[in-house]
Amino acid sequence: MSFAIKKQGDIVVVDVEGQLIVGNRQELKQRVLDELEKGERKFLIDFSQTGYIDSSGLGVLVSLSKKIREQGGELRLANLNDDLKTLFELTKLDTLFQISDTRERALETF
Amino acid sequence: MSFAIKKQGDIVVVDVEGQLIVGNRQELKQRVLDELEKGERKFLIDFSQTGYIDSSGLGVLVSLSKKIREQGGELRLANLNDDLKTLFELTKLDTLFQISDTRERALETF
Amino acid sequence: MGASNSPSFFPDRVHIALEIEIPSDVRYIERVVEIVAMQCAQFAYPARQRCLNIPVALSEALSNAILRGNGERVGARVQVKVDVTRERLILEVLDEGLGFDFEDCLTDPTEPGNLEREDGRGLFLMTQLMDRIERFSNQGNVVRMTLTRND
Amino acid sequence: MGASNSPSFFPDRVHIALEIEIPSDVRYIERVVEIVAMQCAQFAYPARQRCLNIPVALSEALSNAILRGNGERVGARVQVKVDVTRERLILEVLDEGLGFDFEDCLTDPTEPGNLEREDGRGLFLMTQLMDRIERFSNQGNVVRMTLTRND
Ligand SMILES: Nc1ncnc2c1ncn2[C@@H]1O[C@H](COP(=O)(O)OP(=O)(O)O)[C@@H](O)[C@H]1O
Ligand SMILES: Nc1ncnc2c1ncn2[C@@H]1O[C@H](COP(=O)(O)OP(=O)(O)O)[C@@H](O)[C@H]1O
Repeated sequence: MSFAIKKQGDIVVVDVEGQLIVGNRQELKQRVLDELEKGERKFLIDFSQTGYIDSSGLGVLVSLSKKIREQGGELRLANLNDDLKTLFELTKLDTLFQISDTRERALETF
Repeated sequence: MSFAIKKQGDIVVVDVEGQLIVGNRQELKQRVLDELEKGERKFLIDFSQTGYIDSSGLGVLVSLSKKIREQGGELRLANLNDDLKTLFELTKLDTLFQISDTRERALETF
Repeated sequence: MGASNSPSFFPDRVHIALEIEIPSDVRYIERVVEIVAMQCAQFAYPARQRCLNIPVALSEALSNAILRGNGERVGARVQVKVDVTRERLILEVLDEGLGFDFEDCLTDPTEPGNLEREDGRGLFLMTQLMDRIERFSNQGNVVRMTLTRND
Repeated sequence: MGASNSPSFFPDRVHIALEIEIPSDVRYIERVVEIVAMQCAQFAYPARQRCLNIPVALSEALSNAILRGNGERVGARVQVKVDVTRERLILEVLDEGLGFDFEDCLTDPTEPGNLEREDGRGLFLMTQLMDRIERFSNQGNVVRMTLTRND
């Protein structure tokens, strides 16, 4: 698993490649928090390259979303495949996050 | 597994794709014998696309070689990978067959 | 090995049993999941089960065994037993802990008060993604999950 | 699942046991070999063993079980038991026949008088390609072959 972070305008875009699970979630958390500390406020996590996500991966997303909101920022998610959509629906996290079908849509509507 | 048979000059070239084993060896035997009956005398079997060969596959090659020789013809083999070469060495069948490294070499030297 | 993919010659009965042992280190989880997913691929389990139900439920059971059961004590082992046929998958995850009461520990993360919690979704996901969960003790704490193939 | 390929997180102990049952029909051989080869690939057995020793020796044992042991009687079953670890592979092929005397049936196909025979290379190849061959009876005729990983 690896993360690719880049900026697109004033939006920080994170690609999660592979699994987002207990063994690597801290890495994602830290990198996003670093950006938040630097003053970034708009975050998009793109899951088009993601395999599966476990409960601690979901937990990190919840906690990042909260921290970003506390700073007046926003976290959006994009490109969940059908399996990941189901995971978010099962846990009702689809009601907590702004989820866009495509990266473009997510970037446009920030 | 499948066989591709084509003529190159007066040589019948057979490509064995996949395994040559007890379940399909009769098919190879029959098709080569059909060509022999039609009057063909020069045969080249190319193993570049072949997986493994079992003892009954080897048996068919031995028996075809004999039948072709009886009609004054010749059977050559080409493109054995290292594993297949070892198989022919273990059974000493490398002493019975004309084996060429490449198809071109085999075609030239007929 | 092209022609062999013809489903008509798939054996009548294939039964695969795996035993895997890992140290209490979460970095092993991904590889264990991969090994198990590969076995289910052999039987051509539906993509949904191979890519969602099995990996997520197994990851949860493994991380609970490593973090909760064995408290991440390096020397403590986690054993995984997998038993697969075309019809169903049984996963057993064994840790060296004292066990726990499944019903007591299971919470509903979809309740409004829990939705923004960071933890507490593991057992819930296991119950949602598997057809049956059992917990018992057998020289350690065992969580057994059964999934019936659904296509 | 890229990063997981890091060998450092391969479990300390993985033990795979398979049981496969097929009718007495040689067209099943290729698929059975494929399933077993896949298991050995999981442990990254050397290519030579995966592509030569295992497929050929197993094919021989299977065709003997189907053609000799069971005389191709459609109703008769062949069972294959596979037990793999990183260190060694054990293959057992069971048929419903009366068994045979391995030493008596084994001939040397490399002797000049045998070289042009069509048959009689099966048991010889099994002995050449496997480290150990045993034959015994256990509710049927069993041929057990052991191969030690060699890299
Ligand atoms: N293998 C285990 N050994 C001991 N306790 C466990 C085990 N698995 C789960 N538990 C208990 O169940 C609780 C709920 O687990 P879970 O739903 O996965 O959420 P989380 O692990 O995020 O707290 C854990 O906090 C722990 O107390
Ligand atoms: N499973 C078996 N049951 C009964 N007889 C067997 C079995 N396997 C091998 N044999 C005997 O051993 C002989 C030699 O086998 P093999 O070396 O494979 O050559 P082939 O099968 O070509 O004759 C067979 O002809 C058969 O008589």
